[in-house]
Amino acid sequence: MPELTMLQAIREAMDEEMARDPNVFVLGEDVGVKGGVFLATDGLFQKYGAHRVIDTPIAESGIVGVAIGASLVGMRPVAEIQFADYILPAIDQILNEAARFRYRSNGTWSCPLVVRAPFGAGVHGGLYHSQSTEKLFCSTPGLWVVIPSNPYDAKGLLKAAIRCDDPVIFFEHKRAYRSIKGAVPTQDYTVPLGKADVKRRGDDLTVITYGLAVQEALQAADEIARQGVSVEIVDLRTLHPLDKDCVLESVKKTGKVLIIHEDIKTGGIGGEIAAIIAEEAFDYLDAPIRRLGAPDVPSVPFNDAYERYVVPDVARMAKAMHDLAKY
Amino acid sequence: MPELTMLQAIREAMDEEMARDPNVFVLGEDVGVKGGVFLATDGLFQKYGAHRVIDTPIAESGIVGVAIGASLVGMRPVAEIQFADYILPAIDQILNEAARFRYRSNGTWSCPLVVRAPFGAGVHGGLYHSQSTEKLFCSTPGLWVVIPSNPYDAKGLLKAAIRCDDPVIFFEHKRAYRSIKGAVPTQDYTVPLGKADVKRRGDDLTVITYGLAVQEALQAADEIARQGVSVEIVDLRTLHPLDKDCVLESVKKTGKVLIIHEDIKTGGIGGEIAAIIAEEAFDYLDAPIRRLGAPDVPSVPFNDAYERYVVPDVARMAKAMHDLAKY
Amino acid sequence: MREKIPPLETLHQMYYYMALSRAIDTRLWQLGRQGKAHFVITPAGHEAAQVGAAMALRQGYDYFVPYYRDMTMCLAAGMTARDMLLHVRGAPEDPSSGGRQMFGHFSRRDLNIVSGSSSVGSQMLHAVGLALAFRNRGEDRVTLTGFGEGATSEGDWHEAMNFAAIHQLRVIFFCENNGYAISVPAHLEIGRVGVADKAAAYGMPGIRVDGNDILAVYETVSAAHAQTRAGGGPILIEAMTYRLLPHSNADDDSKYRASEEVQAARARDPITQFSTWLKDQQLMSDAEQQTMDARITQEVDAATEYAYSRPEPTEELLYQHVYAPGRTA
Amino acid sequence: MREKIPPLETLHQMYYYMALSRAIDTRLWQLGRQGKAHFVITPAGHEAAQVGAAMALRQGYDYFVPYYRDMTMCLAAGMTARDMLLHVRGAPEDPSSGGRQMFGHFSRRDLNIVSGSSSVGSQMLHAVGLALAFRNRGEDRVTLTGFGEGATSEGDWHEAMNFAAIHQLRVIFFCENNGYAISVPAHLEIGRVGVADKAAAYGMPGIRVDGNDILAVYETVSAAHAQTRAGGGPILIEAMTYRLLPHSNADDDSKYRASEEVQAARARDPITQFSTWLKDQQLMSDAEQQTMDARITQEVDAATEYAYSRPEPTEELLYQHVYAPGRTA
Ligand SMILES: Cc1ncc(C[n+]2csc(CCOP(=O)(O)OP(=O)(O)O)c2C)c(N)n1
Ligand SMILES: Cc1ncc(C[n+]2csc(CCOP(=O)(O)OP(=O)(O)O)c2C)c(N)n1
Ligand SMILES: [Mg+2]
Ligand SMILES: [Mg+2]
Repeated sequence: MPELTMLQAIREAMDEEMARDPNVFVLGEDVGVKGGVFLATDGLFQKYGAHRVIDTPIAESGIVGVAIGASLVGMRPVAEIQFADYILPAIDQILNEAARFRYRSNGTWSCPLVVRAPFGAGVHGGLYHSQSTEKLFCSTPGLWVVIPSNPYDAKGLLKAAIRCDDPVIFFEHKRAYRSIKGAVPTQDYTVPLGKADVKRRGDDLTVITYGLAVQEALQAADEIARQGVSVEIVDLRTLHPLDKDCVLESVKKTGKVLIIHEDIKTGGIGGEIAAIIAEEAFDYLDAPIRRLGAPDVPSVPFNDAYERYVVPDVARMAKAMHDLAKY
Repeated sequence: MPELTMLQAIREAMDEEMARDPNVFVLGEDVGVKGGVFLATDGLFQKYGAHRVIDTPIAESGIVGVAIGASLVGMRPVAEIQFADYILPAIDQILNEAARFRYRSNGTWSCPLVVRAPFGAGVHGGLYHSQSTEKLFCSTPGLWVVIPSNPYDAKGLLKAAIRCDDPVIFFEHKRAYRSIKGAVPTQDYTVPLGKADVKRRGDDLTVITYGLAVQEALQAADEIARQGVSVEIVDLRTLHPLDKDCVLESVKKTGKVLIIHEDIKTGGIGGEIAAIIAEEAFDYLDAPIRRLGAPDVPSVPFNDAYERYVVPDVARMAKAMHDLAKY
Repeated sequence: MREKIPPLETLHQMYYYMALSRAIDTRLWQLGRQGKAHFVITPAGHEAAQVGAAMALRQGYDYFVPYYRDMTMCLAAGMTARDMLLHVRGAPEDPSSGGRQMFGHFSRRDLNIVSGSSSVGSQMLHAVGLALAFRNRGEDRVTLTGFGEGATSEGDWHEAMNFAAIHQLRVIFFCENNGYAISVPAHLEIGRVGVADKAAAYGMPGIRVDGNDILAVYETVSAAHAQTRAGGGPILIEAMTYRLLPHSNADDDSKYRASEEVQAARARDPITQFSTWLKDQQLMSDAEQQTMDARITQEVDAATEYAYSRPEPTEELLYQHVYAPGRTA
Repeated sequence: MREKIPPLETLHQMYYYMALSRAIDTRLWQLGRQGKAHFVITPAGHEAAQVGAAMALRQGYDYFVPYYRDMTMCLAAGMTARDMLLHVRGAPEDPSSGGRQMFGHFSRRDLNIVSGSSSVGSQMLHAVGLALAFRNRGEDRVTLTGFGEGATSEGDWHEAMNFAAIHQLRVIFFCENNGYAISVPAHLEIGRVGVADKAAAYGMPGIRVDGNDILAVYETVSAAHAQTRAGGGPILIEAMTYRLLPHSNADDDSKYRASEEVQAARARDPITQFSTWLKDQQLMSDAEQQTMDARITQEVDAATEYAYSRPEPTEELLYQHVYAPGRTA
């Protein structure tokens, strides 16, 4: 199996789906000739032409609204929002329109579309190119929210998202694009939406996380293993609707939970996960449910030092695991 | 003290603040001659004129964006969004702009503005006039989110919000507007933002809630009291930033927690509250943390029966209290 | 009125749809007053504009993306009195939404009528997206989207107009300008210019037409249809109209409209105007009108009876159609 | 160029601001290549437009709501080389943001320069809100907001234009049309019409001006300023310009712009054009230019040295200014 970066895996997923199904098309700002500001769509314009790789005006609500319209008659739009920070102007179209179309029409119309957006900090993007906005999409039934942690999952999940009959918000960690590599099959495959994945087996505590933080948590778990602490790592992959079964099963086994995300702690999706555990696995818990997230400041300030203060890193993860194991 | 409805209390707060401070002005759709679709601004146009009570175009982002601009130089805009369902087009201006203006300018600029919006179900408003959208605003530092449960609090909190130097999102339950009455002083007073309030003392379990649900929970608690269960009711009043101290103190006393909101359970702010408790008061808990919210369907369908199935009522609250007490 | 007059059958259909709409609307307000309909929103006054527009399209081939006031348009596009009464009742059988939406959210996929939300301005981008899909598939379908002049203030309108113009898509933007967004008069919502004038910002034709004159609307939309279908790009049409009743059954319009203004508009009621003209021109006899009116009464009565004898939704139904069947991809 | 020529001092100031901006920009790109500046975004090519606009306003009285490309405008409005170097460095002393924002988010309250986000199009409504505040207070301050042609595609632009027009506020909408939104060419972002033509949709004057011609811009904005100040309502100005360098230091413009196109634009560099003209007209001597250039070099060097010797922010600073001091109301 060839080794691909996240970015390559994501590009391949789009390329293969476009080749497979003429209804699939891509739209967004700079996705055409330039191939996207992160080059996720590089080469697609040249291969599929201006009707299937559409450079749009700077109008995020428009991008999603147009994608919705096209999806109603069976097209499969893959919309790119240039940064997850800029998905907010489109949130009305996503939450009020795409997510509710099936329900409000009693199953008559539906929106099989994907909205892709790079999220996350660590590339000196400052307050408006570093945000984790996934939480805003995890409270609206009808919507899928997916975040891959490695190239294999990225490709398989994106293909599944494109084939899904409901709207999927697909966040990609921008710092993972080139830094994370992995083996990816050349044959067609999908990774099912709605299924979390245990990325590491362990007995002493469960870490629940997603996205790039999975890779960092794996490193931290390896470090901690040397101190004799055995950590299980659950990669959510789909954040909404949550794979409760997988989460609860792991928690019931270990009795201790640490939820990690790069998003700020307060109001991040760690809250919902903790609540589910505190309600449905309470009797199995041997310790408080801990959360590690960014401090309560409005996104990630630009200066390197600020960025370091804010973004949870391997050392902080290892310490949190260690402290919880000791409880 | 005169008895006022919620609506009257809210109107009085605006009226008195406009009289007190020439920087206060009101803007929104139909707030002028008509006095708002719920009549919250009734009479203000006639009293303060077209410059201070501004009927705007249907442009929610515009309403908030203009309010932000005016607030930068010390005006105190009170913007009305006609329904909380329609706040979504304005969310970029609220989260990315208003909430971060102070932080991003290192304290140089700030946005002392209020955005009022009626929320909640029970008036046959269907999917788009029934939503509880408060959760979307409870994960962005820099923002205040306030929801009153009675006329006294409503007036005092709204006055405090108008005087606050940071942006406040102020949700008003539309079914409470005329159904909830209470004594309201004629002298000027404020209710501090950021402080929860224990609306009923009790020993067996703590109910944490806000808005109209406080009133219903009080009724349910009275019913349950006859069965010998003593319920403490914490009215959050400010949902963000949360008054952790008040919540934790009550939980540490009773050892059992039920969180109630009309918003859907999954992804509602109950998750964050449960997570805080599971992390910071774990050793005091005698039972799982329970949440009572709406089922995971996209908002509240129109038909009466659907509305009944969805919205938590006094009976369901009483049952949840009863079950938890028995645990 | 016009020199080129449509065939008799078309004229009678026009009358029928307008009168049917009015009869249903009258019934809805009655039900509202009786506490049997929670929410009523009216097309009264807009009937000529809506029927003129709808009948210019190819039914079952072109697409409709209406707004909440477009009941008459949807009737002319094939929906029935029964559909409307089931909708206002919120019955599970309601073809628009299965009782999930308030009245005014019309939808029937088999008639190419697309479901809308209550959010003003949100639907126009969907029309543009449909047109993009048809362009990509090489189909010459035309998509018409209806909206009030108030909706043009939303950012989404601008983004829809811009996108359609850039790609020269087959979209008819059909604005029903009744001079008010609930209580807010046009000069406070769209300024001193007309809606049609705004088309210039997109290099798009913008045409103003008397929305009380059904034949003028029919001609204008027919010409626009031919032009956009042939690849001439999107077109904005502004039909000047008036809402004869309050915004909805929750509104008191006496607070913001002088009764003389409303009376004057009633005197120009588009339905009376059209039927008077038909008779003046001997294109419809009293007997023909009576036959149609009687049929309408019968249809509305039957529809009411049917809709109001349907069962309530079960709790099970609440959970249907949140996700696609099977749920996972 | 023009017949009515501004006083010598003004002309020299114009040259100074443009040359200062170019020198800072050149330094920023150097720092970028050296790995000392994470993010660089350039005004190169826009200098004439920005200085012409800024100098037409009353400093310390009128308001500026710039966008990320408006460094030159902000210099002409009173910001310094040191401000810019502190900003690119992300130093806690950075007056724009205290090191919190990427370069391009200029702000100084004492100079009436308002902080912006990176979100394209979000700032124009703030300009309108400021103008509303001044209207309510009976002040004749004028607010100028800068933006690219790409920003006109956002719904917020439409809402800002509409609101300003309805209330006839004192706003100058100053568009710097450089033909691209990053890689997307104008015909795919704003269609076949110019930005100035879009003013008609709001009943607003829309004026196109050669953004390479500083005196033309100065005259146009001065006239607009007088007109809007006098109560003539908002005005849209479209300065035709060109970005001489890539969008930012993360961009490779060779993928979407022919090098001949860029070369041709460089041959029309607005700074060279202006200095050549000044000398041709004997309005600036070689010695005068050298003096200014030397002063600029010295300023930029000193600013760089200062900024790059500042300490890193402490963790404590991270928590400042989330809420107002004291936090509760
Ligand atoms: C996004 C949004 N904002 C506000 C409303 C409340 N609202 C419903 S109808 C309406 C007025 C619409 O006016 P117009 O577009 O002119 O259509 P008309 O009702 O006059 O036909 C308003 C403000 C809404 N439904 N959606
Ligand atoms: C809301 C939003 N969407 C997308 C972006 C990414 N982006 C940054 S600059 C830019 C192009 C802006 O073009 P234009 O307005 O013409 O200004 P120019 O850069 O050409 O001066 C884009 C798409 C953004 N910053 N904000
Ligand atoms: Mg209207
Ligand atoms: Mg540009």
